Amino acid sequence: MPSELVFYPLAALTLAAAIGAMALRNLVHCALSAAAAFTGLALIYLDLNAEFVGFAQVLVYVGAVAILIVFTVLLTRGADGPWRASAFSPGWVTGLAITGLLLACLVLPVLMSPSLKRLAPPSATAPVADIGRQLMTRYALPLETAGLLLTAALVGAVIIALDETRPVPPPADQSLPRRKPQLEESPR
Amino acid sequence: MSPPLFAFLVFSACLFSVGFAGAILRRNAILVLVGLELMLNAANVNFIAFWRYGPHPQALTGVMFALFSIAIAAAEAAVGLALVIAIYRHRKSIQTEQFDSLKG
Amino acid sequence: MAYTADQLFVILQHRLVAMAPAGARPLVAMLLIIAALMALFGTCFALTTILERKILGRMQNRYGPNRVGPCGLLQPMADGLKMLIKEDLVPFSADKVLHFLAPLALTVPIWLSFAVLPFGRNMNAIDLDAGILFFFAIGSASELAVFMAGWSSQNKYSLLGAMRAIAQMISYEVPLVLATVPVLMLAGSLSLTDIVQAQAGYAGGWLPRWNVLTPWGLAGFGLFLIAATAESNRSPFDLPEGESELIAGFLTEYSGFKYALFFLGEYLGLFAVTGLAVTLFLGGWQAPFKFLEWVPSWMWFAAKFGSLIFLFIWVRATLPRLRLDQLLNFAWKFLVPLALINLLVAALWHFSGVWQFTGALELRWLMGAVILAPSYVLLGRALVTRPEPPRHYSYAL
Amino acid sequence: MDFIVKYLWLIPVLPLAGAGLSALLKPGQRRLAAALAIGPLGLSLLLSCAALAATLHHGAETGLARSTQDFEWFAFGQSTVRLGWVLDPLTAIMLLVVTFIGLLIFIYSTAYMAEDEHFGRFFCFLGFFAAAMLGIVISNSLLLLFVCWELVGLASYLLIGFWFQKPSAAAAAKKAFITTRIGDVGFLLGMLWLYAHSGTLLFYDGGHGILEQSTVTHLAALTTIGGMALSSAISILLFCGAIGKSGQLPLHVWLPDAMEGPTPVSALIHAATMVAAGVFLVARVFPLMSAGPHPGALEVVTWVGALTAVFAACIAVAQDDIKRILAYSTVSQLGYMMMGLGTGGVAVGMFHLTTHAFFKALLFLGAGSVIHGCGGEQDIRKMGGLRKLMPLTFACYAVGTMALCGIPLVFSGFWSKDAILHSARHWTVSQIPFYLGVAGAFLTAFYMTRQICYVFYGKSATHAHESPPAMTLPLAILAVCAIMVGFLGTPIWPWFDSYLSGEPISFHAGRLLEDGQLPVMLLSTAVVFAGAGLSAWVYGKSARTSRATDPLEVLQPSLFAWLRGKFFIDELYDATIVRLNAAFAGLARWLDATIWTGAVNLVARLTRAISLLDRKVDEAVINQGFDGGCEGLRVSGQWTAQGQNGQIQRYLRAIAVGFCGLLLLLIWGCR
Repeated sequence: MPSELVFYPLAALTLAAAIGAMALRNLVHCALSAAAAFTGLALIYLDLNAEFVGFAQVLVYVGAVAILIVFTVLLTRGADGPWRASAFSPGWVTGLAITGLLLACLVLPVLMSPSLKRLAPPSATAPVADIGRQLMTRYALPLETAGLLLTAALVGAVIIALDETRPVPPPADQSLPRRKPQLEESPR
Repeated sequence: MSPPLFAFLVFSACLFSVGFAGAILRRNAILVLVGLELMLNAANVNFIAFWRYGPHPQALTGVMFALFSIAIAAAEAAVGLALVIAIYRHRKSIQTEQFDSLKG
Repeated sequence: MAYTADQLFVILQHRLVAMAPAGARPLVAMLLIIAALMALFGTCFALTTILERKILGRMQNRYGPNRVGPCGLLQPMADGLKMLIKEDLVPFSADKVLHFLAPLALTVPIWLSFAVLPFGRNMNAIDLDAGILFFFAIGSASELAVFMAGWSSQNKYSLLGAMRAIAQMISYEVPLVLATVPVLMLAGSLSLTDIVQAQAGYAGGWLPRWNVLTPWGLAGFGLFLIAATAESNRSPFDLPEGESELIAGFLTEYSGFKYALFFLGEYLGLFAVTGLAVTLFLGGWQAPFKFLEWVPSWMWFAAKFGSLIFLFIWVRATLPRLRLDQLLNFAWKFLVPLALINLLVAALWHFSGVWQFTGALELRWLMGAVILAPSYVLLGRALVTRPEPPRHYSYAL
Repeated sequence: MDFIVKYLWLIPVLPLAGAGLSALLKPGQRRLAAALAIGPLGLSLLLSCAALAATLHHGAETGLARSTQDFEWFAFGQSTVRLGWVLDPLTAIMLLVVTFIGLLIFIYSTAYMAEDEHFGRFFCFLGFFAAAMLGIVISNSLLLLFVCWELVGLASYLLIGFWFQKPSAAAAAKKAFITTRIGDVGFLLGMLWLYAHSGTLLFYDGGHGILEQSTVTHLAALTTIGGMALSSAISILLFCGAIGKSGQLPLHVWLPDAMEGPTPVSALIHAATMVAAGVFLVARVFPLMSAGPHPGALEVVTWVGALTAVFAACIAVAQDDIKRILAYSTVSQLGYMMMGLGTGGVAVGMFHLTTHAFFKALLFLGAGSVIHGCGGEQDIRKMGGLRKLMPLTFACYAVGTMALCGIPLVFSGFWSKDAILHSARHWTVSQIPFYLGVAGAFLTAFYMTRQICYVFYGKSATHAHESPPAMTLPLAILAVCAIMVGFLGTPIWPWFDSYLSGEPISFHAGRLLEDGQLPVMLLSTAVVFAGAGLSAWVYGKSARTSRATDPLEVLQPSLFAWLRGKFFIDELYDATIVRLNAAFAGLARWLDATIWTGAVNLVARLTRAISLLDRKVDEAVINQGFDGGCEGLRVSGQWTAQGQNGQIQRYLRAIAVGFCGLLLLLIWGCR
């Protein structure tokens, strides 16, 4: 049973963390703030009785995606930092306007439809056993596809990020400076 | 006392908009990807909320969709960030406005 | 009598909760458990530090601490006191907020992970449906804490140590989880209580049905222990804090109570994975023999737990530290493939469970051994890099 | 029975797999190459024994044991093409002969080819050949049989030309290939004709196969050109293939030349198995051949066989090359088999095939041993006195010779040849084949004795040595077989006959005296001893004295020249067919160079003129219009391209605006 006491503070914190992730100037702060937002979302899922999704969210987003982001930030250091003139694209005013339009378009219909004012039914759980059973029966094909996708993404990411410009050590006898034969035959 | 369903939807709309704003406004490609992740997460909130408030919670459709969405988001992050690193190697920069080789 | 001894702590908790006013009872129950866990593992931490130092000392042919209290047993108290009254230094250029948050972000999740461990019959804080997933999810948060510590110190040794630590923890999380998967497959549940229940009973009337007593369980136990050692940054996988290389890695800029928190966090992490190893592979609180079932279940858990902790200390005293490339190669080229093969062995074991003829058990064991032993040998062969052939110079200068 | 039929395909596939594997070997791996040929064939031999046992067991219960296994190969339109294999006594006996003799020859080859550089290639080809031959034997479909038939042809080509560095070997391989192709055209035509009328090419298909009662009577009832039954016409076309493969008149010319190949090849392919494929084909389609009240096809088979038997025997008298004599002897014996098939039926022909396979393989391997011992010498005039130097080879060779000549009562050739002569005696159409057969028997005894005299008697001219055990052991085994096999088909106990026809067997000594058996036997015995005695008298002396000129040459120079020149058939072909072919080719070349080239050039000129006109029109009218259009597109494209500036974030904004528009339209626009 989701509770107002839990949801509203959590939602506010999550939104704040998300805004921080998007607005802070320091990239590491942004990444950590994003991780906080992901954690907040996981807690909201727990509040909605979706235990499994919540834990998966923490495992994947905090444990993997946030780390990846942090690593990328460190590996691309020097590209741009907090000392750059502006962290935002040119034309940010129109961008904000478009975002406002989008937000209005998303929120207005929600507020206008009366059927969405309903409260939560007393209990709805997602037992792990049921999730497992459904993954192996009804969702077997999507599961396999997702596995294939993840494998492809793993291999692809490794290949894309592989540093092929790394200098290959030259063969042993070429690494030595060659004695130039013409030196001895040079005209005096 | 549970919050009404539209509270979740408004929350997810706000989260989506924040992610979107980051994706179109930030100059750093990594943060564009973070913005995309936030947008995906906003969609997940909707799935879970509709599952929880929907008439057939035992069907688990929303939960399943959210799970697959998380898996795909992980793949997307991995490939996207690998691309950022590769671009950084070539250009020594990850500023989005410099990625315009594909212009018409 | 045996029942009372077995359920001693459960009964005690019920009595104490019953004394509280009715409205506050759930809260009191929760707080009681939290207090008990913190007290238990706090003591455990103190005891382990002194024991480790003494055992290491014995193994290295010296005495170890023996000045404070009887046999030096009060040494942890003295150390704790020293830590508390030390000055809390923060580097000038450090990111002060993150520098402060990092030890908290490390310690708090690890305390949380004790919530799902079953310490005895009916003795777990919460029985989560997806308990083991919770455990790993919480565990993965510590990587971020390590990064925070390393980055916020603005010190190159700290950052290098943090990067090493994250690379190591990410790499070893994969074999750790993969070694766990067969147990979950065979138990058919993610709940740790169910996993312990699945290991109840005796095969053939005498051999306990612990997972470690199956071919895949034995291999999985080994894989799990290795990965767990690496996950908790202990020797021989203590590169992130290798004091001879990186001063103290991400801990370089920490001192005083914050340092103590990191220290605590690392030991608690070790306790958590050890508890998980006991639960997953050693039958949790189950007794090893039928005639020993009168011994309370929590004592069995404590005995197994203590033995494993001793094993970790022993390993620390025995093995030298690895190099970083060896460490990562070992994880990705040896542990992960072996864990995947182990998965196959577990599946075969499961499906051959229907065999009823005499000698079926031996045949199943043989099958597992036939798959695992050659893969172990071959993967190990592939891992060992051959020495480079002598360099050949066509002519020297 | 069912079990062995299900896995009958393994018999050809095992040697094929062995050959395929050995093709991948490095040149040095000689032992492995030999093992990969011998091992699978050994397994095939075991399976063949099992198949024979199964047919025997099954035949004892239900008469004729025959079971098939078919599968669908492909379908076009409504009809499907089905292939399959069949196990019946004919298949079983042939399988055993091929695998057993093949195995012995393989073992023999390991020693004979031991010094050869391309040892591995040789065994690869041998295995391939064995696979194709076994495929012919088991196939239940004329199509599959044809495919294997052609594969056998290919294998034979490869093996004859094994020493392709020798121009004569390359030419012989080509000759063999092309000559047999001429026969195969007839085979193919017959097959197509048969398919057009029956709609299937399966031999046995539960009453619908081409060899079964309904189809055969249907085909026999139809008539074609000259009032001949359709079944006979088709059979004669199929027999063309057999003529080519079995070296019958007039397509026998390739077989003696094929002796250019290594001697084990000659033994395996050109004596024991491949040339027998033609005989096997006739035996297989015998129900079709013998259909109707007047089986014209069988008459053709008989006449061709009888003429070939005498014709080839005549040539063999005047040859000097030890393998060529045996080659003509083979042609002659194949003629006997055809004659036996035509006059006496499947059992008579197949019995002679079986016995001949053993003793001719023995003779060829013996010849190979002699050649090996004499260091590659093949001319019999240059040999002599080997009886003492190679005693084991001599003993085996003598057994083979006596079996081939048909020395009575003990040797297998006597019984099988006697069966043929007996059935020819009782042929209702004509008695001439019988007399030709008797003449052939005389000549056979004559030339074989001549050979023995030249090779093994007289004074020794060379320093020969006995061959290694891997060569002599197969010889010994084959010698024993050459004696024993004959007892399977004596008139007293005709096991072979009854096994093939599925009738119960009986032991009846009196049958020897019935039905005119005894006079025929006595006649053939007399003829054989007369031929051998005459030859021994003529050559026994000269073998000791002068070897340069043949005694016959002194007596009858012109006749001997004809015989020595093989009746000049090759020259006849050169003068007629080959020259005609060359003339046609020249004509075609002239046509191509003048008439067709001129026409093509004319067309080209015309095309160039038209294209010149086209180009003018194109440049003046179309290009102008097109350029204008392109310019317009370019300008508008430039204008549009400004929107696409490569900035992902710009695109994202555009997408968001579009999305908002669609959302608003969805909510308020579609009320």
